[in-house]
Amino acid sequence: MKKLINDPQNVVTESVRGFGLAHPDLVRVNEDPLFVSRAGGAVQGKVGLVSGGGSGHEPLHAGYVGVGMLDAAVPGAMFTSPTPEPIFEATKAADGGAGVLHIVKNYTGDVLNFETAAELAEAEDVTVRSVVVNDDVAVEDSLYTAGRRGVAGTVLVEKIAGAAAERGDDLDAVVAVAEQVIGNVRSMGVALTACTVPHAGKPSFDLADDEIEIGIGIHGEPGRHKIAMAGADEITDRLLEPVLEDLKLADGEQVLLFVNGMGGTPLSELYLVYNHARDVLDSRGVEVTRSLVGNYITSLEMQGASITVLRLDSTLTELWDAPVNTAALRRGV
Amino acid sequence: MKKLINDPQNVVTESVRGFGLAHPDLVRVNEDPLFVSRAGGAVQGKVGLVSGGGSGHEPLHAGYVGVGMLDAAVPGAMFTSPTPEPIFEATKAADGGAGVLHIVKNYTGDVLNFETAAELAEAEDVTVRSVVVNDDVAVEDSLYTAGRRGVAGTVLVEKIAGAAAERGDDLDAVVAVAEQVIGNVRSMGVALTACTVPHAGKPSFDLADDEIEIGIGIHGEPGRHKIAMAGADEITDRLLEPVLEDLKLADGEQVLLFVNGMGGTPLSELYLVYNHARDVLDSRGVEVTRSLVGNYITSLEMQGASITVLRLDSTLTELWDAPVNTAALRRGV
Amino acid sequence: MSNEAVSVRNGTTRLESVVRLIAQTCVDNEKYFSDLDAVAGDGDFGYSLARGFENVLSEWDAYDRSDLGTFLQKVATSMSGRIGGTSGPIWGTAFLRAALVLKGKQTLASTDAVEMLRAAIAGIKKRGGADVGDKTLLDALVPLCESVAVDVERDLDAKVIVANAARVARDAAEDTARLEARRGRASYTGERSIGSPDPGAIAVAVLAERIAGEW
Amino acid sequence: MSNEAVSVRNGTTRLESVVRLIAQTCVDNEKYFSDLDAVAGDGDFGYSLARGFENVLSEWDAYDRSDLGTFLQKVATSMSGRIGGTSGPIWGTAFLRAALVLKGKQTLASTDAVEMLRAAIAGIKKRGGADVGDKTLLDALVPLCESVAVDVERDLDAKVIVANAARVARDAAEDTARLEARRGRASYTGERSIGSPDPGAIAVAVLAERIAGEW
Ligand SMILES: Nc1ncnc2c1ncn2[C@@H]1O[C@H](COP(=O)(O)OP(=O)(O)O)[C@@H](O)[C@H]1O
Ligand SMILES: Nc1ncnc2c1ncn2[C@@H]1O[C@H](COP(=O)(O)OP(=O)(O)O)[C@@H](O)[C@H]1O
Ligand SMILES: [Mg+2]
Ligand SMILES: [Mg+2]
Ligand SMILES: [Mg+2]
Ligand SMILES: [Mg+2]
Repeated sequence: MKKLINDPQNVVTESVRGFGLAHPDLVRVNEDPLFVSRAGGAVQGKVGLVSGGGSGHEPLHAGYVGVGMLDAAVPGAMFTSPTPEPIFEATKAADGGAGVLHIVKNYTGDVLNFETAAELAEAEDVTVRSVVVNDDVAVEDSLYTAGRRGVAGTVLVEKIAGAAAERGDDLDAVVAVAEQVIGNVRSMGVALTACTVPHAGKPSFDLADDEIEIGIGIHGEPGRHKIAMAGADEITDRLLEPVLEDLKLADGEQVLLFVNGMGGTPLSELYLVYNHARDVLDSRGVEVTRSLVGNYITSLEMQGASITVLRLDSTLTELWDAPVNTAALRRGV
Repeated sequence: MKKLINDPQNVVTESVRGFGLAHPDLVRVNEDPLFVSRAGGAVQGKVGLVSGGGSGHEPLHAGYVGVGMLDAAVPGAMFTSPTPEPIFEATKAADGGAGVLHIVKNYTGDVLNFETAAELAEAEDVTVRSVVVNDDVAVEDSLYTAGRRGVAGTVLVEKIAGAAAERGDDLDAVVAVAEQVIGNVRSMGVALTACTVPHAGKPSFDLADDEIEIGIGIHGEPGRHKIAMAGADEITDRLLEPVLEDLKLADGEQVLLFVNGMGGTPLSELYLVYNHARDVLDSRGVEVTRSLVGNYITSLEMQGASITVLRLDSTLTELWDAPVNTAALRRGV
Repeated sequence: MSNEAVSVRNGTTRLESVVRLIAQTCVDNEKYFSDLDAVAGDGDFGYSLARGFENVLSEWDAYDRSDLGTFLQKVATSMSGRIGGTSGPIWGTAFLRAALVLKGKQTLASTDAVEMLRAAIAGIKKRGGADVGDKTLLDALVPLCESVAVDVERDLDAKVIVANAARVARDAAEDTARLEARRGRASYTGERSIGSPDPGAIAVAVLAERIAGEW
Repeated sequence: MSNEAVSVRNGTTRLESVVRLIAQTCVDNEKYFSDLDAVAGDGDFGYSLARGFENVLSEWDAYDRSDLGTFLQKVATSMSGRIGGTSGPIWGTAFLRAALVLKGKQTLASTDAVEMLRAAIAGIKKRGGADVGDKTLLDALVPLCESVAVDVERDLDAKVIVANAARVARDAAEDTARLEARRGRASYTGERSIGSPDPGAIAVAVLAERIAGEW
């Protein structure tokens, strides 16, 4: 294992500390329990947005703390959801009296720990509502299982719900916007290589030189199946197909197309994937009106990418375009 | 070799095409000869800024085309400087009548090709001035050699000179600002793994599991020497030491601290490196007033990082803070 | 059926030594448990348990021991406060529910042990929404509990009871390899989870074997 | 010293066949030349030459052949328009300078060949600022040129001249392994460039050998 780290046990704390030092204009880092909140503190009268989960997906979530997006982020250990206590403290720090929205990725651990934190917060009279992001079409959506995972769509939920909160929507309205995004966003990913969790010290799965994992998550877990290495166009087709099938887009509908890097894939390759995805959507009469390309939710140094499509309407488009000022996403401010 | 590409020969064109499709509000892509320019075209009366070089360093340079930074970027083949023709065409596209500045990284190929392009442009009555960025202290600065390489400092030159041009400085003044940055910026990098150029198909050098390359460039060329893998703090010390030595910072001076990722290193590790670099600078009485952390000039999927320090004064700070609106760097707009 | 109460001292000692053994075993097996989780999960199971029980060991001497329930509740709190992921809430609930059974008690009867296991199982099911057959630790813990219940009913010697429980847990845990995961992170891999056992179930077996071995 | 002019047809044929051989050899050796550059450089040398000379081959039939100089100038333009990096300007300059020597000529004398080589060398030195000993293609090209000059002076047979040139170029190219690069990308690795030969010099040797072989 080759990493720019010191003691594997301290990676998260040292990294989050550095993040705080690098962005004093945007965030404050609370070291014990560990969470990141806006430099200015809670905004009175505004719905507070809190997200969190295992570390290793940077810039998610701390990179999205700031005006127009999150009020606080809670980084757990690598790929491991945080315990209730820091979530609870972050929730209090984000509360401006108008209630707090928890944006939770659909993993059992995340759901359970945010649940407990919400109960603790409610006990201190902070109104908490939760939305659970589950955009990964690689996983079957069923009542009898843990359901679909939350992956890249989370970034879009945070941005758009964040804009709704920033313009003054009340808690119900922010929840409704978040649910609208969740209901209209789907993703699927591929891994060319595995990643290595620092305290594990070895790659999270084995892949031969001519194999790739299709339907990968963001925690180094294996995907749905291995396939032979293929050209980017073919891989893009395989990711996009189930996404489009699930979304059932009608001719002429507008979408946001998001090509996300898993951390170890060059930006040039992400734009190359975007190029082909765009051709496919154009040929199907789907109008791509907004785009996002880059490493926005990662799996450490994993090589790979995911494709996310969000069905847009004028409300979502307007909220997407709204100003945002965070370490990892900045526009119009 | 595992890459999200189709034919290795087409990586650059397909990727740049995707870049153009993803950012229609910011850029236009000219396909033959290949260059990227601002969506709005040349700004009349403003000094035009053109940079370029081999591809594989994304988001450099196309990611920095937009208000407050470059007017045009010229991507060559992977790690290979472009020929004079596209540079010449980009120069004409960037010319708003106030002259054009070429920002060239100090590599023989880049210098020679930009030189020829400048001659061609002068022949068509476009005034061209050039600055050559050479911030890499891993390489000895000597008249008898090719001199120091241009690496991460290039991003800072483009941003700051871009701000000077945007506020209306004339060509001489923009050159002076660019030269001030070049004179006060130093960098050094490390590679944990090699990268693979698509058309080469195999890693550009061999590194054992317990070795790293110190004093690496950004083209997959080997560094000054190999050392045994070490902790992040120790590696950071080894990068920062020669940078600080060369800059000879006095107590209380202000700097911008830039930790750049080579493409395959997780953001969390870059912040961890930043964390320690910051401690070192703090302990030496150097005041870090501005920061940049992320993958801003890369070597494909190479794992590693570089540390850049820029001595600031009030002029450079103000220009650094000025609005910028590009695909890869956005602030205040 | 033996309701013969163990003395406070003995009871505390037995409960304490079992809890301590659980904690130490989880710390010792960090790598093994994580490796199991890496097969179809995300490889943090051992890390999480180790961090949680490390904390139990480090706070051990300071626990309030006014009654058995209070002691076990403190253990649950200091453990789950450090375990993130799924295992924090699941193991935290299990210990907390077991602690409630002992609330106010100074002695521990064999029947209490059965009740503790049943309460833990009910808590885990409620918290995580999983049931037997979903390929979780329940697939080892439920058969283990049944074995203990039957043996306590038969009034067998405690040493025999724990030995039987360990054997049953081991067999059941290995058997989870045949199952497709329907809960937890392993469920995302679908059919690929078949062929390797559930880390949580294996952890239950390892703990039961260690307890039986040290009885 | 032979000044005996070769006929236009023969001259064109000879010049054309040498240039074509150079182009084909560079295309054929793409991987080999790139691998050499990967040792201490950035591994694109072969790629660059191949793309440039590929273009020469594809535009071959359309070249203006009104005189030898014009022909060679077209070659220089269509080659260097496709070669980026250092090699584009360097090889472009070399061919352009050589073309100027032939300007307006319909015949090619042996002495012209020497003049062409000298002009090319002067152009390369001026363009890249390098000299003999800096570990560039000059370290093979300059000795090659000297060998040709001496042999032409001695009025040796052309076949012998090219054979001698190839041998000299090969020795000189291999000898660059002893040098530390002072120009070009390889110079950044400092002492680590010692031990492997310069790709540009080796390319000169390979080309000279192919020419000698086909003479
Ligand atoms: N819904 C559930 N209910 C009960 N136990 C579960 C559930 N989901 C997973 N588990 C157990 O948790 C174990 C994995 O724990 P852990 O690695 O901490 O979870 P994760 O990393 O997925 O958050 C599994 O092996 C299984 O025994
Ligand atoms: N300043 C120079 N003058 C002449 N030749 C040079 C110079 N620098 C490098 N070369 C030659 O160019 C070769 C490398 O070419 P190429 O790979 O195209 O360059 P780069 O990738 O560094 O731009 C070297 O092997 C050397 O022979
Ligand atoms: Mg986990
Ligand atoms: Mg090159
Ligand atoms: Mg796990
Ligand atoms: Mg080269």
